[in-house]
Amino acid sequence: MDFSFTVWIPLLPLILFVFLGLTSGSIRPKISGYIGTAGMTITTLMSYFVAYQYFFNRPAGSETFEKIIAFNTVWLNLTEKLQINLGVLLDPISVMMLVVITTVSLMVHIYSIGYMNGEKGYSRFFSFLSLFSFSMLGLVVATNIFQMYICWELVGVSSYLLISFYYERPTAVAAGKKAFIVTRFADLGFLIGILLLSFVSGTFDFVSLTDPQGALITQGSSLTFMGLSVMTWALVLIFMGGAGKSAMFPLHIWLPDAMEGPTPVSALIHAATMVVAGVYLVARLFPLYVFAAPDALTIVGYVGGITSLFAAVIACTQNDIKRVLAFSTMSQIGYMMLALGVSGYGDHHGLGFMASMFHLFTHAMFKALLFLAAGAIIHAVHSNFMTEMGGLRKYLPITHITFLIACLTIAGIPPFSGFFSKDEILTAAWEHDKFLFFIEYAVAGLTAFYMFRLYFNVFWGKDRHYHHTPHESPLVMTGPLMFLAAASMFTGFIPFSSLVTSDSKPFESHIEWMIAIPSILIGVIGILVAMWFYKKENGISEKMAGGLKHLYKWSYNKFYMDEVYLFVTKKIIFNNISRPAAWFDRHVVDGTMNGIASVTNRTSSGIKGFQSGQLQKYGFVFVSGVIILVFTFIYIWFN
Amino acid sequence: MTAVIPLHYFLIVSTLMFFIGIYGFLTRKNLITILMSVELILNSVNINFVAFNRYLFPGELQGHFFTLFIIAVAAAEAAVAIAIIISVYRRFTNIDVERVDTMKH
Amino acid sequence: MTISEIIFYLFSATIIFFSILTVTSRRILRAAVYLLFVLVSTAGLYFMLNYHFLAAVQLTLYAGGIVVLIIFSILLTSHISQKFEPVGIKKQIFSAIAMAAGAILSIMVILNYGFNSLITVADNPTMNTIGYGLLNYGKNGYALPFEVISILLLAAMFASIVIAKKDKKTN
Amino acid sequence: MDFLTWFVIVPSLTVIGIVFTKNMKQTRLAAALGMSVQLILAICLVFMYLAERRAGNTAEMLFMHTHSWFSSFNITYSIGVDGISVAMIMLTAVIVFTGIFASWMVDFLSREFFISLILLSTGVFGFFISIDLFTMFLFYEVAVIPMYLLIGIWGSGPKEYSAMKLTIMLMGGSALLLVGLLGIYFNSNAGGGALTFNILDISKVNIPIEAQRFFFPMTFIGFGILGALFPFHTWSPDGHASAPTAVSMLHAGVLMKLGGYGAFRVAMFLMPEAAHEMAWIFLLLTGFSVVYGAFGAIFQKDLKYINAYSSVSHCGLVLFAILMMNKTALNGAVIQMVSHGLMTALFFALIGMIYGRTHTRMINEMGGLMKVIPFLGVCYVIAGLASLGLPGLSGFVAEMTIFVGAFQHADSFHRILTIAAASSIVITAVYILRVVGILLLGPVKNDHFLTFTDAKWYEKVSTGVLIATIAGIGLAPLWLSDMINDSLNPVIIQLSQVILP
Repeated sequence: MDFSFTVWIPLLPLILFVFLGLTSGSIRPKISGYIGTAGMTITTLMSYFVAYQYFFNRPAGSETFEKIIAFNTVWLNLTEKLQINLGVLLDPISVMMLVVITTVSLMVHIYSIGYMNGEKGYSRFFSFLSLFSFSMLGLVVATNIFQMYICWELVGVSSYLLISFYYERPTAVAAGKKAFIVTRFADLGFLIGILLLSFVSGTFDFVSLTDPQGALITQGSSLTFMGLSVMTWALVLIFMGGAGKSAMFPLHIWLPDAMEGPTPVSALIHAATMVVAGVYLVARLFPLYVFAAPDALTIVGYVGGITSLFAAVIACTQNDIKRVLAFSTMSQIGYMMLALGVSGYGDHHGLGFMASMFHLFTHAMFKALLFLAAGAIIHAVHSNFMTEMGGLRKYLPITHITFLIACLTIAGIPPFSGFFSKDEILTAAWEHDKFLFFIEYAVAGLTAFYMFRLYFNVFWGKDRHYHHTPHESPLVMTGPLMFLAAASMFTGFIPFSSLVTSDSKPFESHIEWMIAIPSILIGVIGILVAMWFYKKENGISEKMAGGLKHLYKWSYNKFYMDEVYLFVTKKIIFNNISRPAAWFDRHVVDGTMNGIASVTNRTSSGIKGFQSGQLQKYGFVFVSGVIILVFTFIYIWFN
Repeated sequence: MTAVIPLHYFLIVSTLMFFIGIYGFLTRKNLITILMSVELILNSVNINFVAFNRYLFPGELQGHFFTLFIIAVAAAEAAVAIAIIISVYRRFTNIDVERVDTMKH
Repeated sequence: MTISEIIFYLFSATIIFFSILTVTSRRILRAAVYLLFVLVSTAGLYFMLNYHFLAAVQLTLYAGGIVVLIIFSILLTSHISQKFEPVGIKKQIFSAIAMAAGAILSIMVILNYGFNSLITVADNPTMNTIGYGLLNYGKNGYALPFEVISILLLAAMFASIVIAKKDKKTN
Repeated sequence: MDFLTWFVIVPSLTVIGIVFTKNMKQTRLAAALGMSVQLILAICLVFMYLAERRAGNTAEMLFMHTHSWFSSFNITYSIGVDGISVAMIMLTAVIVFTGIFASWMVDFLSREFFISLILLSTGVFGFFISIDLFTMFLFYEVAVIPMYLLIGIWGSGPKEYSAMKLTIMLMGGSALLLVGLLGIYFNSNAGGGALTFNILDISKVNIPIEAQRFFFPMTFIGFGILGALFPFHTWSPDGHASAPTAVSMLHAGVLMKLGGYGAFRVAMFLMPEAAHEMAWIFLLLTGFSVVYGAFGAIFQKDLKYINAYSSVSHCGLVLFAILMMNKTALNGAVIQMVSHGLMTALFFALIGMIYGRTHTRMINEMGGLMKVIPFLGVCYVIAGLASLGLPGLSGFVAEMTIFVGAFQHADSFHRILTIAAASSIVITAVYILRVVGILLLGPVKNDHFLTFTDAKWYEKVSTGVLIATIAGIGLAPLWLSDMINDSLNPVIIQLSQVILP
């Protein structure tokens, strides 16, 4: 099977971006929306075709899913060995990601036609969406780590552009800036990691980097730095990049703010696709992590675990529905990281890897659904705050049902997809690290609680009086909701273990009921507590908040992480480094230069004294000079 | 009749006159007195020429003629200098060298 | 001490004494008169050296011409009784030191050299000799300098007229 | 007439042509015409060069031509180009061309303005084609002098001060440089031949190490002052802030590149032993200035100052990469020169256009400009993104080549410095986004801004050409990189022949 046409999967959105960007303003906004969506549809269909061909139409007799380089071209030669290629690498995870990205992207495109209707910058929005789709698709099909870095940066920029989409709102501008700078900081780690890795290995290429029999893995790295091998350092730094993009603690602060962007953007970028890039990165380099730097992998697991708990606690107290979802996203990505952290390589050892990818897949569907539904709610109510909502189930029936499905999915209730993927993660965690396992149980309960807190607050509770009666969104918006709801319900039955595995070889996996049943119970308890608290307006929640006053306050303020960062950046870096640097330059460096100049000036004005223009002074100097010279010549020189 | 006076007596007189002239040249402020100092200097040189001619090359007249010419040049110089001084005086209403400094700026 | 020696010392003393007075006097007209004495004494020295023509020229041109010119210009530019403001003492001292040093240096050189100061012939060049010398263009002839001087004098005459002429525009 | 000399003749003819123009319209038309011809020449040169290389011509310099013009000192007018000079000539042609359009509306003494501007570019072109040290220095001076007039007469703010400061510091650099060049000249007979100024001939000679120790720092600092080497960079903020738009463009875009180019072509190429010995001092200085310039930029309030400090940071990276002395880093240095030239020119062009409308450069007096002048706003964002190293634009290619190249160095001192220098990409992002956020985004700060008109056609030409070039290099860097790579071999051989103690 010739896959070389796959190069058009990322290229088509790029062409759309350029086209929409250049024609923005000269064609009717509506048309540009349709063009963008049509292009995305073609891309999606191509991705589905590739996935079908790759997974279900593989050459007879082959046990494993081979890595296929469908396309590769030299972009830049760096050294004799190192070169940056642009190409398309197809293997199970990249093909899976193609499906995820194109699906969600298409749904968001369709949804946006309705949601963004009448907004200023409609065509700009679609061109940015295309730019993002291009970069994200380019990222997942990257054949080498540098291509990934390139797309990684592009993804960051499109995220920036889309967060600051409402550029006249100062909060949106600040949020975009924050997102970009925080991820940029993380990317610095990524870059240094790449430099280290390429220095040790002499290649950027994924195929040779992740070859389990490759020289790099079998020999390991003998170089060490501060007690850890250079490989460990490199991989930890690369993970730092991933953690930034995936909003892992403590680089998560940008994600809640990023909700300033339009809601479809949050669904696409900050829920389903871009934020899982970090997970994808670790998965992409997984053999390296497992064999060359198990310490790094442990770090990955623990960072994931801590983040998932941390974010879940915060999510319980937030009132902005998009922020609740944002923290929920963090928590779920923490899950995926954790799953990678507790995974081994090959067969059943690679369960965590498979589970992580599985969860990535299902999470993309249900989280996109949650965001799009939240968008529909905001669209109807014109507010982000759940305190201003209630009783919406009567007005928004379709949104209500789809939202409920998504909540059940994320809470891990069978037979929805979230149950299956989460169960695999728990199983993997149980087999590797009991501590993380129990954290995950706690997080599962919290997840169910905060999601249903949201659900009951919005759709049940007190019926409020709205300025104008909320009404259900048009079909272009509800359609994607229904599609994604269906996906959330049924994708759990996809036999992931025979498709996407750590060593590309299928293996058998089944549900561990001993682990699943308690997890279901915890989920149900969470739901029931939320129901008890929030279904009717009864003040229990306020009492609870009063009882746990400090915890509540800390959680409500997101554990003051923003303030810590603000302190570090504003007080320390801005005031104590940058201001002195500017001062130093103005006064010391420039002052020295000016000082030299003024010394010269003074010297010259001293010399100028001789040059008074007064003949008599000249005469005096001349005559005395002659006398001294004559004296010197006659009595000193010749004697 | 002059044989009894050695050459260097003349030279010493002319030297002293020369340096007195220079002293005047350096210290006086009035343009006319500076001009007078210059005349002194010229005179001292003349004495030298004449004395050398008489003592060392009595058969020839180079020093003599040189002195003659110097006197002529001095006359021309004095005429021009005084013309300049007068025009300066008209322009600045004084002839103090330290105050005539328009060219400096 | 012969009479010529006495005369010589007299002239020398006059020259040096009045020179000093010329450059230090604070009354300009007096300074000019002192200068006249110096120039006349110099002419006396020329007489002593038997250059009578030169002495005559010195007397007529210098003492008669230039000094008168100077006095005229003094009368044109200053009041007769005008006294100069005293010169800066620093300037005087420094100049005096430098000049004294210079004079001493020169005199030492002169004394150390030991000139051969024997005079055998002490004849006075006649006007004839001088006239031939000035118009002769062969050996020992000074026709060219003579012509040059003539032109110079002419030029100086023009120049002084042009320079000293009143500028019509400014007035 | 050989081909390269046209690069000097065309601007000279343009200058002569401008002298005979009667009014501003004719003047700028003549200038635009001349520089278009120059741009076409430059494009032709690129293709001719590539064709020649493809045909298998492996000479060190192509299109060589030598004409002796001062034979008693063996000074010749020797010209020739390799891939690096071709890249620089292309850069210069683009920037001068766009600079003409950016100063389309100069109405005060416009004839004299364009004459000085083009005279300056003549010097730059001459510098890049010369391979004779003396001729090179001559053209260098030709380029520096008009700068004084351009800033002093057409500048803004404390222009006399800035012009004086800039000229004096650059002249100080030239003085050092002259000593350095003469030092090289008087040691160029070490191999037994005659004294020569020709770079290619000198490169075959081993200048005695004692002489190198003395003359290398002189030459390097002499060129480094022009390349904003810390701590000799302070002319740059003041000079740029006071200079008129096109001059800032040309100065930051091209003239500062003379420094990098010269440091590379003369100091490193001719005195490799001393370069190896002393690299660490300059590495520390440049590595420091990369980070320091970026930090300095965060705190500035004047758009031009921000950009000037950013130039300090980026040009520091050029010298930093040159001192790494391996092929990849050197390649990156050249690409960075091209890239920085283009994007800083774009920045200054845009700042000039914005200033022309708002009459202020203080960022806190502006805000929300994206709404009123979207074209310029978008261009500014693109310039900013290029500056912070967004893939697809030229800055990324340059920075990554430098970092990867520098990191391949075997010595861990160099690698740690590389990491430190790499951290500037974060700081760059901070100040760029800060400016973009305050200047362009947010609500419109002043109702007066609503009366602004968006870019005129000549402004669009100016920015459009620059953006197209930036994106062109960013999207397809391979041809540029390969073109430079081939030409680096002599330098690499020269540097690797050094026997390290």
